[in-house]
Amino acid sequence: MRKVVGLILLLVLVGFLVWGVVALIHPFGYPSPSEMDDYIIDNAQAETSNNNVVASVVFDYRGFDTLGEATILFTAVTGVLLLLRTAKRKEDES
Amino acid sequence: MASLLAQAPILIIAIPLVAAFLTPLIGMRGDKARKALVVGSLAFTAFLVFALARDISITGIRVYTLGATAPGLTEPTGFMFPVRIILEVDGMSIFFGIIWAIVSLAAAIYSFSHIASETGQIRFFTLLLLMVAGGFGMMLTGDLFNLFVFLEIASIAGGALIGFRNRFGDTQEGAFKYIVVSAVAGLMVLLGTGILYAQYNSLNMAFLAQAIQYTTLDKIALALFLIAFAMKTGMVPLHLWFPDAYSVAPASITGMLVITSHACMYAAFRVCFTLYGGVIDGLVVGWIIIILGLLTMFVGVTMAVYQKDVMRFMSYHAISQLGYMWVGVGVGLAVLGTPALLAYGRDAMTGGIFHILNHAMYKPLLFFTGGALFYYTGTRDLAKMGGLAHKMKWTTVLYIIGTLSISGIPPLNGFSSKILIYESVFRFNPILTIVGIIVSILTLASFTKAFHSAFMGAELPEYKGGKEVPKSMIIGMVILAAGIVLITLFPSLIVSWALHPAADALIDHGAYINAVMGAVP
Amino acid sequence: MLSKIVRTTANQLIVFILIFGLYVIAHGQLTPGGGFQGGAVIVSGVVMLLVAFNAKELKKSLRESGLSIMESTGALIFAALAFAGIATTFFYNVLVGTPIFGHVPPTGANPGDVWTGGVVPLMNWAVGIKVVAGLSAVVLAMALFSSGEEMEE
Amino acid sequence: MTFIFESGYTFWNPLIWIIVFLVVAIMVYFFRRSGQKGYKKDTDQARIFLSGEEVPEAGERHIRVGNIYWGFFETLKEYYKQMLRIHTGIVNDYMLWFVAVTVVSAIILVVAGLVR
Amino acid sequence: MDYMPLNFPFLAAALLIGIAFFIIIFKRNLIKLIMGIAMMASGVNLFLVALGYRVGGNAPIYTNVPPGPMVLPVPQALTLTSIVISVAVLALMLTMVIRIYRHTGSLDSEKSRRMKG
Repeated sequence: MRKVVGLILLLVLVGFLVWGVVALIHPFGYPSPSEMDDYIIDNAQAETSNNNVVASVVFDYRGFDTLGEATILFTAVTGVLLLLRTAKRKEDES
Repeated sequence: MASLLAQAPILIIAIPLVAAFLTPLIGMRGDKARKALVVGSLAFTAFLVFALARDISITGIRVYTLGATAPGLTEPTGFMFPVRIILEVDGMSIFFGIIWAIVSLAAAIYSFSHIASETGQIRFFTLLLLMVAGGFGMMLTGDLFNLFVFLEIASIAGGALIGFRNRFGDTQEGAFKYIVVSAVAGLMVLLGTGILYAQYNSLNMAFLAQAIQYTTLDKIALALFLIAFAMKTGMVPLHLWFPDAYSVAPASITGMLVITSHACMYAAFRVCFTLYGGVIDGLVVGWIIIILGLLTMFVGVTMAVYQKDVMRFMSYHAISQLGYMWVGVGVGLAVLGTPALLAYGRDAMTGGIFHILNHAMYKPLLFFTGGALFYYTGTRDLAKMGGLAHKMKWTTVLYIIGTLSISGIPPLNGFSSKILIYESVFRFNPILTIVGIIVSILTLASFTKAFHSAFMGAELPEYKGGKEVPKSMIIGMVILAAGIVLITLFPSLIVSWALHPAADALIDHGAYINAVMGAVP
Repeated sequence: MLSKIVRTTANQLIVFILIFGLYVIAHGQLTPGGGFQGGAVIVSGVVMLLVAFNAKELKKSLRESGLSIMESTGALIFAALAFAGIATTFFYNVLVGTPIFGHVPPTGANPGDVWTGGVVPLMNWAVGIKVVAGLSAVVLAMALFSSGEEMEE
Repeated sequence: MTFIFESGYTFWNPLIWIIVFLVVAIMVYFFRRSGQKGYKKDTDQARIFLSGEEVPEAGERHIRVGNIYWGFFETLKEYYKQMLRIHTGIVNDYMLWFVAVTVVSAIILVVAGLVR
Repeated sequence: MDYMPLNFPFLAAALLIGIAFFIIIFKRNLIKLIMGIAMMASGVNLFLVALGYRVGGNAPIYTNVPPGPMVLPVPQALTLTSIVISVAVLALMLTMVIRIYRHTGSLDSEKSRRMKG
């Protein structure tokens, strides 16, 4: 029962995704509006003095995302060390 | 002061973040320094939030462009699209920001003694601050991908904190379920973002709201966004992880998780009202939200009556209360296209948003009292408790305040928001109101049951020796109870100062677009 | 602990991995790469050491509290560089036009100049430090835990 | 500083309720005080009287959580059976529900777009 | 290639996401579940990075670049961010699974479950 329902739902989901990417989205290799990216490609060198446009996007135009990304790594490391700590309890003072 | 206020949107996010990075360094210097850092940074953030809220009520929507030559310069000179990440703060975002500032401060103070006997406290507070930063980021950002990043920060920090008491097996199970759910939800949000980016080549919400066409791909993306955020919120067929994760976390974290779930609700509203605001088929999406919201109310409360674990019981109540907000705002969405009913829609939305504020005050309070019970008895099983009112006077009083408030007993604040929802929703469809009243009755009944089994009765021999919980836990609870009393006394002031601006900010998506896409200053 | 040949080879190889990783970090503004990628390269060297020796041996030279401090420092440097521009806006690239990493390259294809990029190379270094410390702490902690070793708090 | 809260149809004033509560509380206090004189601690007067039966210990006297609202659960037995069948606690099922709701709402959205 | 029939890279991403959902729904082993989530992250990343491709484009780096159009840089930056995020999530999930295994001695999502209802 669960298997049948799950498979049907999954097929519908995959159908949606495939329909979307085959029929509805722009053809691969021809991104239709690209004004923001063209602006970045044209002006990244002058604005950020950076040859690597991806680096200038990562660290300048969308630098806040990268700060968030670094924070996520920091969070995950802290979390892993927190969860793997040896579970000893301090003596109860109260 | 003026320059501080000009930088306020970013500082609200950056200060908890930097404090979190500093905690491992300063935390080694001892308990005092760590506590001072945590409370100081959170209090300063709360101050900035209030100052910004006041400023926004005077000057309107605030934008902050990261990395531009001026904060207001949202688009490069001579072009009509934003390139950089833009923080955009309107009435709705700052409303959630105020809630988050208060609750996170209370939770931090509460956890000082709640987890005092555990190891790993430095990392606990680091993660707590990171969670605060993630929540603020979700509320203030105006960029879809940035929203995803901060959603992930909040969920990863929350997931690690749920598993904090790692000597118990069930905490790890709850944390794993939470992190799986949030990973999948986050990836679906990212997929939706990618679909929108493919069509309109932008990630800025205001630009997308202006350009959006409501093509079939947009509809698929809307379904992905809506259901992913609804799953993170705990809407009913997707609520199954919710009690598992919430019941095992330390109580202070549970209180904060409630607000992160509200933040996800904010994101869902933002997507429905602002991003798709001009094109959305309000009736269909509104009815999807209303039906799921009714299910949420009913299933949540009936499952809650059944529970025997105190935190699990309260988590199911949290689910049930979230249903009220979905219904209130869903009605507002459903009547968005019909001008005859729009006034009722606005009232329903105001009620739903008012309920968010109330819920954000009393639900963490109730979770904190549940944590106090756990602290005192060492168990979450209600069947093992009894007669605790003899020893825990403060906790009892605060629990009563929370109970009366959540069940909508006048004159407490839960009543004002519920009556606002009932009256306006009745005009839309009377059945919704009837279900709401039944749920309210069941809520009162189940809280009476929990109150009787935990606090009433003769003093049990196994709990004779204990003392009331430490002071910092009581302070944390009293902060939230004070909020409840304040809202109780001045409901009309809260409505006109905070709630109508928030509801109007949702309805008026044109102003949100204009703040970014309008004339360059 | 694996055989002597493996250990000796790993000991020699780690130098090259380190140099390659540092190269990737240092040229983030000119060539594909950057802090995250270079950091990951260096951590792969740490994983190689972890396989060649065991976690207990490695724990002697890589202390977890030290890694924690290093990671915090990297994150703080990154945040401080972002804060540096707060006089205009957060994340404003303050170093463009100054002698330190501030040369503006000519528009279009050019051979590349290391002294370009503004704050980007510095951010790359900060992220590199962070990634190296963070990921090695994770790998080390997992290896220690699964070999049943006690970990320091 | 107005206490009156208008909700569209009606208005209500929390202050009135608070005054009513205060009055009731004062009355309760007076009633309680009037009986306080005759009350003596640690005499037979303060002990529980159960028709002369043996009074059980504190732990057994307390009605535990499992026994409250028995009739309610007995009436809704079928409903709770179904509900507990859904709440399996397995992560995989959670994800199946997510897929189900996403697919259904996507179908509703697309079909509604075609009909209109 | 000038024109790619059926958008094969996008199709691959969609199928990857579908397979990942299959694994997440039907495989009871927790490690396999994590692999499913990793696969889903890869699918989304592939979708994102494929969005930015332009026919005959170079990598958007001006150092000694041959003349011609450049592919879009923003999707690449997004993918970079999202890869690191998925790594972080995976590390945390694996830690929790290690812990669950220590406590219950089982990796089956049904046998290791303690909470229901």
